Amino acid sequence: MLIRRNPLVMLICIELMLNAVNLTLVAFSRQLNNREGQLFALMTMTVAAAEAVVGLAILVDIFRVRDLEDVDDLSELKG
Amino acid sequence: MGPATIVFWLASAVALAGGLGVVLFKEPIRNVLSLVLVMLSLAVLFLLLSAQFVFAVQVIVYAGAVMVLFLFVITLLGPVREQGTVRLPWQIFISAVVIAAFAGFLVAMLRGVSYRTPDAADPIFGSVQSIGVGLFTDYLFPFELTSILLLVAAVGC
Amino acid sequence: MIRLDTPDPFGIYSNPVGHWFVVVIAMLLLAFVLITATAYVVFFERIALGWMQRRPGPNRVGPGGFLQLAADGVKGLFKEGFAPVGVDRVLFVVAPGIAVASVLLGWAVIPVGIWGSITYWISDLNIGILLVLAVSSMNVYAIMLGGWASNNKYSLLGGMRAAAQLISYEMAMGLSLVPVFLIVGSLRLQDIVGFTVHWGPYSGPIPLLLLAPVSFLIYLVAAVAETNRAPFDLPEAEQELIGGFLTEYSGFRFFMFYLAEYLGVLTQSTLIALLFFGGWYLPLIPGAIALFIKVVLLVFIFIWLRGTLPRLRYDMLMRLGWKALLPLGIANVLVTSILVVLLS
Amino acid sequence: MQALALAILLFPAAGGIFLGVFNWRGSRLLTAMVGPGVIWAAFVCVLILLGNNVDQDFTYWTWIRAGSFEVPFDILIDHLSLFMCLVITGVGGLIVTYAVGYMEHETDGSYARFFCYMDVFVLAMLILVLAGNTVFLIVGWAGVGLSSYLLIGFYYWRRSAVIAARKAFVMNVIGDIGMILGAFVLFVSYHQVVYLKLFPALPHTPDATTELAAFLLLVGGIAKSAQLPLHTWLPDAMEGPTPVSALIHAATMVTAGVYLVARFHPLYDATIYAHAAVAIIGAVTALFAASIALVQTDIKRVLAYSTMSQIGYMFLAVGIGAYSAGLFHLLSHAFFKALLFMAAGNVIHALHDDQDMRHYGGLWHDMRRSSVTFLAGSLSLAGIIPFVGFFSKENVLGEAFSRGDGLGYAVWFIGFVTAVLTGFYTGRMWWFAFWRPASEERPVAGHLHEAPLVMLVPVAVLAVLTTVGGFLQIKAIGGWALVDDFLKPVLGEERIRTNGLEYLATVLTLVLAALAFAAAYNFWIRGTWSPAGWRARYGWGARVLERKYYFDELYDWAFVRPLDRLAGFTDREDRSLIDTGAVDVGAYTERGAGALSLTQTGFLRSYVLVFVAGVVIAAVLVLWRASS
Repeated sequence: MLIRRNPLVMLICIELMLNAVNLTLVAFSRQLNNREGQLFALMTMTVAAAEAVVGLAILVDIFRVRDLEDVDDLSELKG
Repeated sequence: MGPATIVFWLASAVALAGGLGVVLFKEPIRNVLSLVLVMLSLAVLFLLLSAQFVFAVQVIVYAGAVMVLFLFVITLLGPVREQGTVRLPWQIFISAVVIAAFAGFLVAMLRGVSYRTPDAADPIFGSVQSIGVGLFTDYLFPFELTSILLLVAAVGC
Repeated sequence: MIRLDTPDPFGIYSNPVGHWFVVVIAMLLLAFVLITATAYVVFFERIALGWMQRRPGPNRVGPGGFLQLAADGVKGLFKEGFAPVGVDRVLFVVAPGIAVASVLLGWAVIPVGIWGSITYWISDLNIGILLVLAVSSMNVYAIMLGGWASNNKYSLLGGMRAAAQLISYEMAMGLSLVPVFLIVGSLRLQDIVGFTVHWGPYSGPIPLLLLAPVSFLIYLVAAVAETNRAPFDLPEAEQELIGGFLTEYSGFRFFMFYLAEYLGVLTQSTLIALLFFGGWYLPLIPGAIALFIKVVLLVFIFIWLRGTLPRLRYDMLMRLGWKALLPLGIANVLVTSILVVLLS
Repeated sequence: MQALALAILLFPAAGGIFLGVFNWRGSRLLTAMVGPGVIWAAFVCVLILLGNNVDQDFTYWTWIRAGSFEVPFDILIDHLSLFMCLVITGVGGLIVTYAVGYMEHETDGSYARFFCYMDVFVLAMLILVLAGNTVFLIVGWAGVGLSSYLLIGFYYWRRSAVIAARKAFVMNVIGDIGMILGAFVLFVSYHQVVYLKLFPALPHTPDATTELAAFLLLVGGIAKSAQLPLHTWLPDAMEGPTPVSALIHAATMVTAGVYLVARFHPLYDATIYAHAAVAIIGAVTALFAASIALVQTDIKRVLAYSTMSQIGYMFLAVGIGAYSAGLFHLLSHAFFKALLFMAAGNVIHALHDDQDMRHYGGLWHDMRRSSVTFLAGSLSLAGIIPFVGFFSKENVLGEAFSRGDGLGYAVWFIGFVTAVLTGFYTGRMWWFAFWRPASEERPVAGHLHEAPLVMLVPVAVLAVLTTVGGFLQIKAIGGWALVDDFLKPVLGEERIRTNGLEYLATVLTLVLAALAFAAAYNFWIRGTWSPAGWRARYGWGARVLERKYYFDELYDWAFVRPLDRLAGFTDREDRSLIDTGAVDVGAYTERGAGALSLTQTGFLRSYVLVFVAGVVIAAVLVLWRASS
């Protein structure tokens, strides 16, 4: 995410990170033998799904409005 | 080395390879497919961790729905290659330093950790019943919050 | 796992190597049976469509055209695997493989039944049905990647249609099964098949169709949409998209897609038979034959639909999924849960 | 029976929902059927319950549960609540039926809205009286306040109506707060909200807690019943349509305070000061309101002040422990005051909404039927035998007199003076508005149209009840006492008359009231005495009365002005002190932001980098702290 400039790929990277978190959550839940880890993994998935949907919707809208080459083009909001 | 161990090493290897693919491929569609690979191998790992329900949800929600959405958007938008001027020349170097620091931190943290084999899971562990009871009793409030979040996402788009 | 309830005479089963040997043999056997059966689903369809449309159907190769499928298979295998210019080679080749694999994987948890003393299934997960749903939803990757990799506008459109269609119907499909889970109280397919009631003098298994008729209807529609069959065959849509994602495929790869589609029909028929028709229970008839009869009848329903209904327009398809089936499914879940709570 | 008890509430609720939600633009006929119909249906339910002699606390389900605080949804059916339900649904039904004719000039939407509000009002009132616990009582109490607000402000395009509605609401909310605090005190002290469990838990000797609870509940009661000093909303509430005035003033809302004291009689019996306060407030209000009524010229305002005065009698009665006498007066007042309002409504309707008595006159000739019924109501209000008002008022005063202590004689004397004043202002209203020759200022020239049948029949029914209703309880002439007997299971035995002095007092009251009624004739018809002359001689008195003892001005001076000044002061200080500070803060922030904005490159990736670097630093710090 630090070096990729395609906004779509950045979203994908976020999903990857969330997955990594899920893996640790489930692994610790097994290690400690309690179910909370799995429950929170499920919640993470829910949040990730919502985040992906919203992010993609925003992305599609941006692409509709303008021809975007990379995420650095989106810097109008700078101070 | 039992079959479970073989499966574990295989799935971990595939997951790592997929992760690298996500970061390194240049075409977005390859990134997405690598991520699907990661997710599926993670699902296998979940199964090994006797988290059966999480496994099913991982496959259905992530691999089945979210990633299809990504694929859909990619096909909708067409190939977007990274090109154009580089505006942050120092970004890569600084990133490398930060990542190295983080990796060092991880190594430092994990050095002293001792591992143990977890207790045998009871048959109910990770099943739909156990998850359901947890969600609807102790964690009802976060559950409702996430459902509201989903509703907002569904209505807002 | 395969479980043999009879004693283990040669000690094969208790030996780890022998155990795996048996498992592999059984898996291969299952794959062989499935692929052969699929071939005869295709044959059955051609015959049935022939009857419905007042034409002979296959009748040249073999007695009554019985070997037509073998001939087709041989022909497909030996044709040149042609790929157009500019395709993404890797994805183009991988896509048909995903199609077949996604359908075959589902059989890991489908219990085919209790035949005499042998209880046969591969894996006895307590989330059984969810696995089938999960794996069969992988099918969309095959279609989307096939459409994307073909470097053809029609194929791409077909792939995108498939994605949208899948997401629309996946929801209704999952929701339609929730009442079944509520009634049975388990997600294991074995428990669902073996669900018994005690109504007055009657005590025994009951087809869940009687308890959850709305679920059955929704599931049937969603299953047809999930297998991309008429009237929901928009990803292919020969008349508008000249074959959709299949346009550029030929030879063995086309054959794989073809196999996947009919294997999907077989899978869904078996699932419906297990979920809603009591699986291998039928009075007076041995389990295997009972299941066989039910599956054949359900396969016939699939064929019948194809022979009868015209293809839906795309917006109608979407409206049906989101505005009819989904609310109906939610209402069904609500009503059923209220009834389950009230009657228990 | 359990379902039937609930049906009393469900009928008006269903009617309100139907009219409010579905029949908003629907058929006018349906509105006219449903609006009164549901109230009559509730009336029938009450009658059936009465016929089966039900006396039970029906608990339906647990409504609220929080720790030891548990509120059931229960309906208490006993003779007191049935009595109140009879009044509410019976008289209320007549009034709503009358409104079918009175509101005929409204547009369809307003028509349905009106009946929707009316049904909701009756529903809230029924909840109030049927409630089996204090929490549920508060629900009904607040519901009555809300629906009266809606009804007073029914003509929401009239500024004065909106102001009056707001005033009523604010006054009622003051009462509600007292009421809620009272319920809190009771719960905190006795850990009960259900009446039937609460009352046995109360102590029999007075203590500070019960006094406090009783006083707080009384605050609610006087606000709702328009007693001193929270009375100012009632005359203004005349801005609502006349059936609303009839409903609020006669049958229901204002009697809630009386019901409250009667319902909580075990509490009041256990107190000394709070109980006496009830009687004193009632007596003083009675005199106070009657004196203001002497000079009012708006017919509905005269009736409004007379209502306050009569409610004062009821408070007087329950304050001295004569609960069933108070409730009998409540019943009687429901009859004759609803009658007066509706007969007056006929007149107002015929005169195109003119309410000024100075523009009336000649009604005896033009509207004979309405006039006859109004006369019955007036005589009853003045306390002339044999109308119901005589028996009930005599009952109250008799109980006060026979109490035989200082408080009893004091309130009796005030009540006696009030009775004479009542006779006079009633006579003034009657002679001046109805008997006198037609005024030149009458807004409708020529012959007046008598009201339609749907308005006359309820009036006639009430006129009959007013005439013969007194025979329910003829203690004044030594006869039976049906109301006392009926309410005995709840309220206990009433005192028996002991000496002949009481009968003498009764006769004195009757004679003087009748003379006062007749004296009014001399003022306004024969002109033996001239009102103008008296006004010239006692101008200051008339002014005080016309300004209603300057209560509105007092409140204005005591509460509104200081608050206004405080608001003006804070406004000025806000501008000079805080605004300047805010502007300065803003300026500094702007400058600082200008400097900081250099870090806002707009590049998402650099933000991510900073974020990740921060995480790494934080993690390293945590690890370092943990290891050292």
